[in-house]
Amino acid sequence: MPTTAYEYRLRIPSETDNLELIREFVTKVADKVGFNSDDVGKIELACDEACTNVIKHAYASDRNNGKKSLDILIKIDFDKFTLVVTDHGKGFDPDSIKMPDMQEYLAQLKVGGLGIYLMKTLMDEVDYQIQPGVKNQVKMVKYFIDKNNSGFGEGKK
Amino acid sequence: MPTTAYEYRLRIPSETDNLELIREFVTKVADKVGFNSDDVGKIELACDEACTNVIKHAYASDRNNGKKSLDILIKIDFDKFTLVVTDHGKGFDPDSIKMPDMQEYLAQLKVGGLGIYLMKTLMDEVDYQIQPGVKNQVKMVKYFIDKNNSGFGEGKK
Amino acid sequence: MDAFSISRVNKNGCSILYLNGFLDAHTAPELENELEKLIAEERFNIIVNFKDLTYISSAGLGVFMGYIENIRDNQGDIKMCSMSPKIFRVFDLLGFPTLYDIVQEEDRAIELFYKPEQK
Amino acid sequence: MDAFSISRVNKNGCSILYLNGFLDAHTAPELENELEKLIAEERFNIIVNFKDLTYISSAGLGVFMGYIENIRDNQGDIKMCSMSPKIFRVFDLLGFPTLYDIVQEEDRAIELFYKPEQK
Ligand SMILES: Nc1ncnc2c1ncn2[C@@H]1O[C@H](COP(=O)(O)OP(=O)(O)O)[C@@H](O)[C@H]1O
Ligand SMILES: Nc1ncnc2c1ncn2[C@@H]1O[C@H](COP(=O)(O)OP(=O)(O)O)[C@@H](O)[C@H]1O
Repeated sequence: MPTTAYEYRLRIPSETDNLELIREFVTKVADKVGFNSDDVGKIELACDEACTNVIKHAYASDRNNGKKSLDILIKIDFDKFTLVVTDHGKGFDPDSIKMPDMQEYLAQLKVGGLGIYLMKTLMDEVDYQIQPGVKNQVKMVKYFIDKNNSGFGEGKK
Repeated sequence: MPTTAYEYRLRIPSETDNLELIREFVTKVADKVGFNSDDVGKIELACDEACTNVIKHAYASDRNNGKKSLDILIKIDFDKFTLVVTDHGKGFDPDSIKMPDMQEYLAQLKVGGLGIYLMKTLMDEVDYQIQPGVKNQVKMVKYFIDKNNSGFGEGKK
Repeated sequence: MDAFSISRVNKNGCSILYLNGFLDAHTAPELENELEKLIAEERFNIIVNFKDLTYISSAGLGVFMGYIENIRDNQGDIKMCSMSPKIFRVFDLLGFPTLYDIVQEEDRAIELFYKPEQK
Repeated sequence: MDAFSISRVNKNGCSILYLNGFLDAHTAPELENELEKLIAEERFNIIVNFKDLTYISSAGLGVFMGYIENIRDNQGDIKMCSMSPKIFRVFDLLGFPTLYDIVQEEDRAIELFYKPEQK
């Protein structure tokens, strides 16, 4: 691992068509810095969920025309992998989003509303910074040494 | 094809280790916009050559420390695919670079000096804009309709 | 290099959907179409074979959630088989195995429609 | 997912290098090492099999140019075989087939060391 932080940036049009490209880019970098394939899969899914949210929710129908961009920043520090997904859309209030109770969710056959829950379950830290119309960011962190053994198969948090 | 220009941007550390990542990104976009596999291969190689030059030549040994970044911009217009590779390194005078005479080159068993020649052979337009220490760019264009049937197997220009 | 495709086979009164590639927000509508076709044809005994699916996101999971109620109301079900560990982990992480029968072998999934007690 | 690897086989007095993956500015030094080893061992009859090479850039081509003179000065050669059309096009674009024997079959490349007149 390098001692100075390494950065990878990607800016692409906000369209579902580009999700595959994003996943390949992010998994490649995550793989390169040494995560095992389970952790690469977690990062891949968390990133997809964040980007899917931008594509589905950030840009109200016809405003921001031609400027619907989605930014991804990957920062590699000695101890952690940070993924920041940024949009310039309408924003939202993350505190108003209730995390699903999965037992109830499944019993009631609900649809949707799993994206942010997945992100929080898959990553060590998830943090939103919202400035509607200016810059809405979700920052997700995964440590190289799995501090609290979070993740697949447990669904805690 | 979209009618407004689409842009994809990538900023990564200037290291040979990242060439594979760049090639995959660029080939994916080129494939997506409909180039045949021959043309995708040409764009892949031209891009690699431009990026390899940045990595090998742009940043003098220990200056620019920690800020050796390589920028790639792909712009999709209705008629063309534009690839811009930018560095912030020392720059050079592109007019001073003589294109090799391949017959002489091969007869004398020379080494190196094929990168820019390849870029010019593979792409429809290649144009340098140099501002040493500020921004050095090579812009390469490939048209969707092959105006002058340039490329592999011919080695003209 | 198709991103996603589905093929359908009818077998022993079941409709088996083979998913190929990745199922994300971009490709999920294709699966929705396919399930809607099955429902329109009143084919409610559905098996989804995940053998060649390489990736799934919540947009893909949502497709199953969106149709399961209707299908079960018609005495049918969606049973799932042949998931890779990577795909299964996503289902498992969210507790989906409590809601869907997920088995390894396709034949076992067919059996479950006829001998559910052996489950 | 190794980016690049080389394996060597000795056959009929020739050293055959099998290149696997991609040969670019990042991986070219590995091929340089391998050719330097061959030269140190005075094995100058060299065949490079490109069957599993998926990509080559000028940094890769440069490796061959860097050693061919030394190898020919020692009555050896680098002969090349089994290129995919994608790889061959890059060699062809630069006129390299005038400088190197490039054939489809590995056995033919071996023969060329012993019956060059049949070329
Ligand atoms: N980048 C974003 N811009 C605007 N709204 C967002 C964004 N991300 C999430 N949201 C809001 O948060 C809600 C919950 O998101 P999520 O948990 O991913 O579930 P879903 O996308 O299925 O609704 C979304 O419905 C949306 O209202
Ligand atoms: N981005 C760059 N920054 C500085 N110098 C460059 C850059 N790109 C090319 N050059 C100069 O142009 C020369 C010719 O480049 P090229 O044709 O690719 O061959 P080679 O890289 O093998 O020398 C290089 O040797 C270098 O001096």
